[in-house]
Amino acid sequence: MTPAPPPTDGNATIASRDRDVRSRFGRAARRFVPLAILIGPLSMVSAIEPSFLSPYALNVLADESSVILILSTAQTVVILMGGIDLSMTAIASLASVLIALVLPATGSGGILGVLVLTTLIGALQGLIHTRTQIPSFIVTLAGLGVWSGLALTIAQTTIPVTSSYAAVSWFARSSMGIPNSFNLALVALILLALAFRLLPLGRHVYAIGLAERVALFSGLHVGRIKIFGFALTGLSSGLAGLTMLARTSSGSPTIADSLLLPSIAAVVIGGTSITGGVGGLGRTLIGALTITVLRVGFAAIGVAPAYEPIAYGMVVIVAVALTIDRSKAHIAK
Amino acid sequence: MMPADHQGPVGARPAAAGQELRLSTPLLALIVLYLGFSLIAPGFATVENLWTIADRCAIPLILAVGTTFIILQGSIDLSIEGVMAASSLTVALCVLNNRTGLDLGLFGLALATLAGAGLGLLTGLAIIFLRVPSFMVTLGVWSASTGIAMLLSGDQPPLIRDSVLRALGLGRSLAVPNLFLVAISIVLLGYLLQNYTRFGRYSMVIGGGEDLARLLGLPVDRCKVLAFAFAGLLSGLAGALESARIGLGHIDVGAGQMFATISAVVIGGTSLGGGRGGVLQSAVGILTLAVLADGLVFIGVSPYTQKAVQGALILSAALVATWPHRGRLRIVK
Amino acid sequence: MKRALYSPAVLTACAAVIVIVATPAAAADAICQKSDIRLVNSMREIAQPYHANLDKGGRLFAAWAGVKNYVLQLNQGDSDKQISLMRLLLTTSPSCTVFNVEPNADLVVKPMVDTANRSGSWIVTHWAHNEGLHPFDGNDHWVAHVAVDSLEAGVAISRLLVDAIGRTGGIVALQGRLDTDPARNRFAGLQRVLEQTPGVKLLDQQTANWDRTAAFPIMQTWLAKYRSQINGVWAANDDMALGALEALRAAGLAGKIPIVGVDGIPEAIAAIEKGEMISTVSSDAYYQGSIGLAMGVCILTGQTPLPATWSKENREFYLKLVVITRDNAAQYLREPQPETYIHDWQCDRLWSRSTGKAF
Amino acid sequence: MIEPILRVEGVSKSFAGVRALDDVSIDVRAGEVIGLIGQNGAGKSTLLKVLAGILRADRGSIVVRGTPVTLANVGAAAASGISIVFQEQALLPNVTVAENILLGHESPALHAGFYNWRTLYALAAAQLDKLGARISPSALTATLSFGERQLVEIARALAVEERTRHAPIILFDEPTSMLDPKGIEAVLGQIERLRQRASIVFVSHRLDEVLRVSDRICVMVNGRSIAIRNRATCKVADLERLMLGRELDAEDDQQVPLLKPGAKVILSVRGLTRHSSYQDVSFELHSGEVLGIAELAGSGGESLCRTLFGAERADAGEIILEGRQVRLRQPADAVRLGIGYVPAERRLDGIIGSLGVRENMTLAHLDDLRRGPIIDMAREREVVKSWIERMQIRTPEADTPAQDLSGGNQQKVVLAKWLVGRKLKVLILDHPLRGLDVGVKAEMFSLIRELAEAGLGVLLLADTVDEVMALSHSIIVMKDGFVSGRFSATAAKPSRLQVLERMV
Repeated sequence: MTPAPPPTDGNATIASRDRDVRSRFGRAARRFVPLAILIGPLSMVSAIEPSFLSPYALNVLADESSVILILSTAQTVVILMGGIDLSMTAIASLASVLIALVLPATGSGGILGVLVLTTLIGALQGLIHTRTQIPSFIVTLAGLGVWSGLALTIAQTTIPVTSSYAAVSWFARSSMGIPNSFNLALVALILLALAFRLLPLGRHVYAIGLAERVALFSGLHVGRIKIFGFALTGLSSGLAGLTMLARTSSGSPTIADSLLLPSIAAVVIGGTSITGGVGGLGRTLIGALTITVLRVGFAAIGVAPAYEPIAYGMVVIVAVALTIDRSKAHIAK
Repeated sequence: MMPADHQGPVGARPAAAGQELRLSTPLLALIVLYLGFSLIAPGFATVENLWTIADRCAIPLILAVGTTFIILQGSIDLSIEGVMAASSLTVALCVLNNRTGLDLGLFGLALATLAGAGLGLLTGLAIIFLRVPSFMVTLGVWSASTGIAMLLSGDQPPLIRDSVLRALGLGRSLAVPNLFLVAISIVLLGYLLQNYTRFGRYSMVIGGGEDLARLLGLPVDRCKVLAFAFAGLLSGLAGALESARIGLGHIDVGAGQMFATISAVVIGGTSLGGGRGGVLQSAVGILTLAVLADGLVFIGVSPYTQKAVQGALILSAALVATWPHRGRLRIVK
Repeated sequence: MKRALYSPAVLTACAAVIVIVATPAAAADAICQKSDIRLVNSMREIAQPYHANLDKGGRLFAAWAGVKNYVLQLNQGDSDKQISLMRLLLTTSPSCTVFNVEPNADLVVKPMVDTANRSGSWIVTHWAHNEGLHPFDGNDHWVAHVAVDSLEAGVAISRLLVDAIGRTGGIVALQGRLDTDPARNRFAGLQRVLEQTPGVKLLDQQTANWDRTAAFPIMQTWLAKYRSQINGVWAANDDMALGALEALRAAGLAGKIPIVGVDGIPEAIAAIEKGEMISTVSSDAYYQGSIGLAMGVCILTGQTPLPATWSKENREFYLKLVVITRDNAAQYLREPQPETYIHDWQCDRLWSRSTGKAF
Repeated sequence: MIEPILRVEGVSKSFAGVRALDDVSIDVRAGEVIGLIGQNGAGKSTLLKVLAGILRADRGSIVVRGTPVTLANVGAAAASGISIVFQEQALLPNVTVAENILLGHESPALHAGFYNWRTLYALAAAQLDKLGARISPSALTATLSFGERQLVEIARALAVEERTRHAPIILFDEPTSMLDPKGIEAVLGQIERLRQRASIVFVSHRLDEVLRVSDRICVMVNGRSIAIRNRATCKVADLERLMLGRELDAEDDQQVPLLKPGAKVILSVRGLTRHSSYQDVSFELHSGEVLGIAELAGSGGESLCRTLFGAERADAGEIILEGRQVRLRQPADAVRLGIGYVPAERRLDGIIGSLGVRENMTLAHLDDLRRGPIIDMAREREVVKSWIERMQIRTPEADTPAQDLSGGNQQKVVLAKWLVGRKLKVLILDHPLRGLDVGVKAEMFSLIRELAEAGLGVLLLADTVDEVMALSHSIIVMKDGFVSGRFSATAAKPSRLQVLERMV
C-alpha cells in the first residue's frame, strides 16, 4: 500500500492491541462464527417450514449449493493469494455452451476437451496477470467481458442436449441419496484442503497471500503458483458449467451469470479475508451453504421477495464483520 | 485487496492541480478510437452523433465521478446499481406519477438524490465502524438497496408524469442534451473537489498511504465516509435522472452500470490500488466506452461482441498503464 | 354496486354452484380434497406489469375456485433457483400440488417436468421449451404446455407496422435477448413479413436484451445515423418499444414514427391510445397465470380425466393471442374483470383459447 | 537554572504486561540536542513515540514550556510544538512536496475551503529555505532522491515552528541508520544548524555520531533512563559500558581468521553490468571466504547483490557457479542453485510477521523436508528446534508469530531460513546488521564467521566500513557503480583509510 511504512512498533501495537481485544473471543471462537451464521437463518427457516430440514429438502439444498461450492472452492485459493477471479461464471457459461455443442459429436471426450480448454483459459489469465503485472481484478474483469461476449457470439441461443445426454447425466443423478454434483464438489474441496495441509503448496499459497515479497525472496515460484490458482478457477468454472448443463440438459451463454457475486460472497462469509492470507477451504464450505440457505431458503418460506435481498445483504455484512481477522488486515480498504 | 505496490515506482503523474490536463495515453486512445470509427462508419463524425454520444455518457459520467474518489482512496464501490434502483423508485414515487398522489417536482429529484447520499453514508459508516473491506460492505448494500427498491416498486413500476423532470431527462438546451450539461458540471465539481479541497487531496493521500495518513492524525475515517456519501449522492442523482429519461421508476435502471463504471475508471488510467488517477481520467474512460458503444451500433456489431471488445479494451488500457512499472520485485494482487 | 357482484364470497358461491352442476359429469374420482390442493405460480418477478398480472390471474382463480393454498414463487431471473424452489416446496403433499410455470428460460422446463414426474406433482408450462420435449411423451404429470406462437405475434405486429408506413420505407428492429425463443421467433415473423413487402427495408437491428434503458441509447444512435430514413420502429417487446419511444420523444418525433411491440403491458396500451405506438400483441397474462391452475384443479377434483388420457393437441397447444390496436385499446386498459375468465376456467372449456397443436 | 522547554516526569508505558518505559524522566533545554542511546528494546523508540503523540503513556507527565500537556495524538503533539522525523521516511510519494510538508495543516493556504496552491507552495518553500534545500515544492515527492526526501521530512518537522510561534522540539528516530557516510554528514550538519531554531532529541545506534552532535546523552536500559552524561565528560567506551552493563570486546580489533589456502572458487562473476546501477563488475568468491563490498549507499552494491540472487536483471556479463555458467531469471533459480539472500528490508522482505518462527524458517526449503510429496512435519519440527538452539533464537516456542520477536531474533530467523536448506553454497548478506544493537551485532559477527568456516561463500554488504573490515577476508570497494578497489584475502589487511579513500 504505502512505499513508506510506518514505524514497526506503530504496527506492532495496533496488532497487539487487536490481539488483546480479540483474545477474549479468541481466534478459535471466531472460527465458529461462520457456523453460527449458517445455523441462524437455517433454524429460522426451518422453524417456519419444519420440512426444510427433511432429508429430501436438505438434498435439494445440497444440489442447489453444489455449483456455488464448486466455484467458490477454487475462488478461495485465488483469494487466499490476495487475488480475485471475476471471470469464473462467464467461463462456466462458455463451457456449458461449448459442451452442448460438442457433446453430440464427441461424447465424453468432448467434455474432457472443454474442461482442458477452460483450465487453459484460466491459466492464460493467470499468465497475463503475472507476466504483465496487471491486477487480477482487472484481468478477470476483462475476462468477464471477453468470455461472456464469446459465449453469446458462439451460441445466441440455449442449446438443448438431447441425443447424448447420457454422457453428462451422472452429474444430475444422485448416489447414496446425495446429488453427485454435491459429492463432486465436496470431494474436490476435501482433496484440495488435504493438499493444502500436507503439501508445500498450501504454505506457499498462504505465504504469498500474507507477504508476497517475502515469498519471492524465499525463492518460491510465486508466478507458477498464481497461475496454478487461476488454472484451478478455470477448471472449476468448466465443472460448474458442466454441472449446470447436466441439471438443465442444455447449455446457455448466460446460464451461470447470476452466481458470480454469490460465489465470491460465499468465500468471504466463510471468513476468508478478501485481502488474502487468512482463511481456508473448510470455511468456504460453510459459506457456500449459508449463501444457499439465503438464496432459496427465504424464498421457500415465502418471505416477501423484496425482503430476501435485504436480508441477504445484511447477512453478508454482518458475517464478514464477525469473521474478519482485523489483526492481519488492519486497514479495511 | 487491490495491488499492494510496495516498492514499485508510484504515480508518474504529478498530483498538483491542472497538471492532469496534458495528453495522456488513454486520451490518445479515445481520439484514435473516434477517428477510427469516423473513417469506417460514414456519418459517424457528425455533430448530431456527437450529441448522441454525449447523451449516452451523461449518466455514466455522473457515476464515474463518485466512484473515482472511492477508488482514489483504494476502496471500491459495488453498490451503484442498487442505489440507483432505490433512488429511481424514490423519485418516481415523489414526483407526479400514477401510483402516489405526490407531486414534489424537482424537490422529489432532490429527495431521491439525498436518499442515495443516505445509503452511501450508511455504507461509509459501516466500513469505518465494522472495519470491513468496502468490497463486502458495498456488495451487501447493493443487495439491500435493491430490496428496498423492490419494496417501493411493488407490482407496478410507477410512471413519471412530471413534465419538468421529463424535459430535464429528454430535452436539450441549445442542441446540447440537458443530462450532458448536468454531467459536465458534476465532472467539474469533481475536478474542483479533487484538486482544490482537503477532501480531494486527502483522498489522494489516503490512497498513497493510509496508515501514514492515520499516523499523522489526518481525518481518514471522515474522508472515507464522505467519499461514500458523495458517491451515493451521485449514484442517487444518476438513478433519478435515468428515470427522468425513460419515464418510470424501475429496479433495473442501473443494470450493468457497476462493471461499466469500474471498467471506465480503469481504462481512464486510475489505479485500483488507489492514490493514482483522477476525475478527468475517469471521464476519458467513460467517453471511450461511450464512443465504443455508439460506434459499434453504428457499424452494426451486436452488443455481445461489444462486451468482448470492452474486455479487450480494459486489458490493453491496464497494460499501457502498468507496463512501465513492471519489475521482478513488484507486487501486484 | 357492480363491484360488489364480484366479491370473493359471491365468487366462491357461484363456484360452488358450478362444481355441484359439474359433479355428475365427473370423469374420474377426486385425487385430493380441495382443502389439500396447493396452487403454485412460478415466475420471474412481479415488478413488471406482465408478471404482476400473471400473479393477479392466479389469485383471481384461486379465490374463485375456493382454494386457500396459493403460493407465489419468484426466481429473480435465476433458473437454478426456479428449479430448486419447486423441489423445496415438494417436501409436503406433492400429489396435490399444481405448478403453473412461466419458465425463466427454455432450459428450466425439462428439469421441472422431471421433478413433477418423480414427485407426482402436476405442472403446466407456458411460452416455450427445448425442442424434442413433449408432455405426451410419457410425461404424465406434465399436464400441458400452453405455447405462445411468437412467430405469429411477430407476424401480426410486423403486418400492422408495414401497413402503417404504407408498405414502403425503412424500419429498425430492437431484438430481445437472443438466447430466448420468443426473441428468435418474433424476429423471424418480422423477416417473413418483410419478404412479402419488398418496399420496406430493414435498416438496422440490434438486441437490447428486452430492456428499456438499453433500447434508449441504441435508438438514439440510429436516429443520428439514419435520421429521416427511419419510418417505423419494430420492437420484440413493449419495454424496448417504450424505450425507443422515449428516444423519439427526446428527438421530438414521438407519435410521428409508428412503433410496435409485444406483451400488451398497460403503458404500451396507453401509448397506443395516445397514438404514440400503433400496436402490441397480448397473450393475456391473467389467463396464463390462471389456466394452468384451472387445469390442475379440474384434474385433482376429478372433474377432468388424467392428462395421460388427453389428446395430444390438448397437451401442447398454442394460445390465442390478442392484437391490440387503437380500435380496441380502451377495453384492455381496464383491470380485467373475473367474469371475463370464469367461462375459460370451466373444466369442460379449458381449451377455449387454443388455436391448435403446437408441435 | 532556566526552565527546560520540555520536561518528561516519571513516564511509564507497557505493552501487554511488558514494561517498555519504566518511570523515565528527562528534560530538554532550549536549543539543546539530547542524544538518546540504548540497546534495541531499551525503550528509545517508545519514548519518542510517546513524545510524538503516537503512543499514550500509562503514567507520568509531560510538561512543555512549564505547562503540562496530554499528547493525545500526533496533532496534539504538533500543537505543542513537538514533531518527529521517522526512521523510515514517512512521506507520501503520490502528492507534491508542499502537501507532504504541510500535511494536516493546510488551513493557511485554504481560501473559503479551497486550496490556493500558490500560497501552499510559498509556505512549503519557506520551510525548505530554513534548510537551504533546493527542492521545488510543486515536485511530485516520488521523483525525489533519498536525501532530498530526508530534507522534506525535516522541513515538515520544522513547520511546527510557525504554528506554535515557538522554537520547535524535533525528535529524530535513528535518522542516520539507513544512510551512507555522506548522507550522515548531511543530517548531522542539519542538526547542527537546527540548534539555532530548535531543541532536538536524537536517537542513534552510532555512538560516535551521538557524541558529535549531542550536548547531553541519555542512556536507556530496559525502559529506564539510567544515566545522563555531558558530551564533554564521556567517551564512546563509557557509553557502551553503560548500555551493555559490561565491557564490549571491541569487534573491530579482533583478527579475521585467515582463509584456508587453496579454497576452491564457488562463485565467480565476470564483467557483470546493469546499466542503471553498476558496470563491469568481476570477482571470485571462494568457499569459506567472506567477501565484503564497501561502498556508499547507491553505488551499485545492493543492486549487484539482488542480481546475484536473481531479483534483478543484468544487462551483460556472466555469473559462474562452481564452474557452470548460470542464468538467474528469478530468485527461485538462485535458491535452487544454492544461493541464499538476507534482504536489507527485514520487515518487508525477510519475515512474515503473522506466521510462526517454524513456518518462516522452513518456507524456502519445504521441498527438502518432504517425505514423498508430503511435508514431514516431525522432521520439520526437529530441524527448526535444532536451529533455534544453535542460533540461540529467543522465542517462547517454535510457533510464536515472528512479529513478536525482537529485531535481532527476527534477523536470526531470516538467516536460519537459508541454513535449513541442504545445498546452500553462497550466502548473500544485504546489510544484515542494519538496525541491530551492539549486543546482537556481536552474536551475528560470530555467526557469520562460523558459517564461513563451515565452507560457505559469503558476500557481505554492510552499513559501515568497520563492519566490512571486521568480517571480510577480502574486500572490493565500489564507487558510482564501478569497482574502485580490491583487497584480496592473501594480501595484507588494508587500513580503514585505504578503503575509505577509494569509496569517496
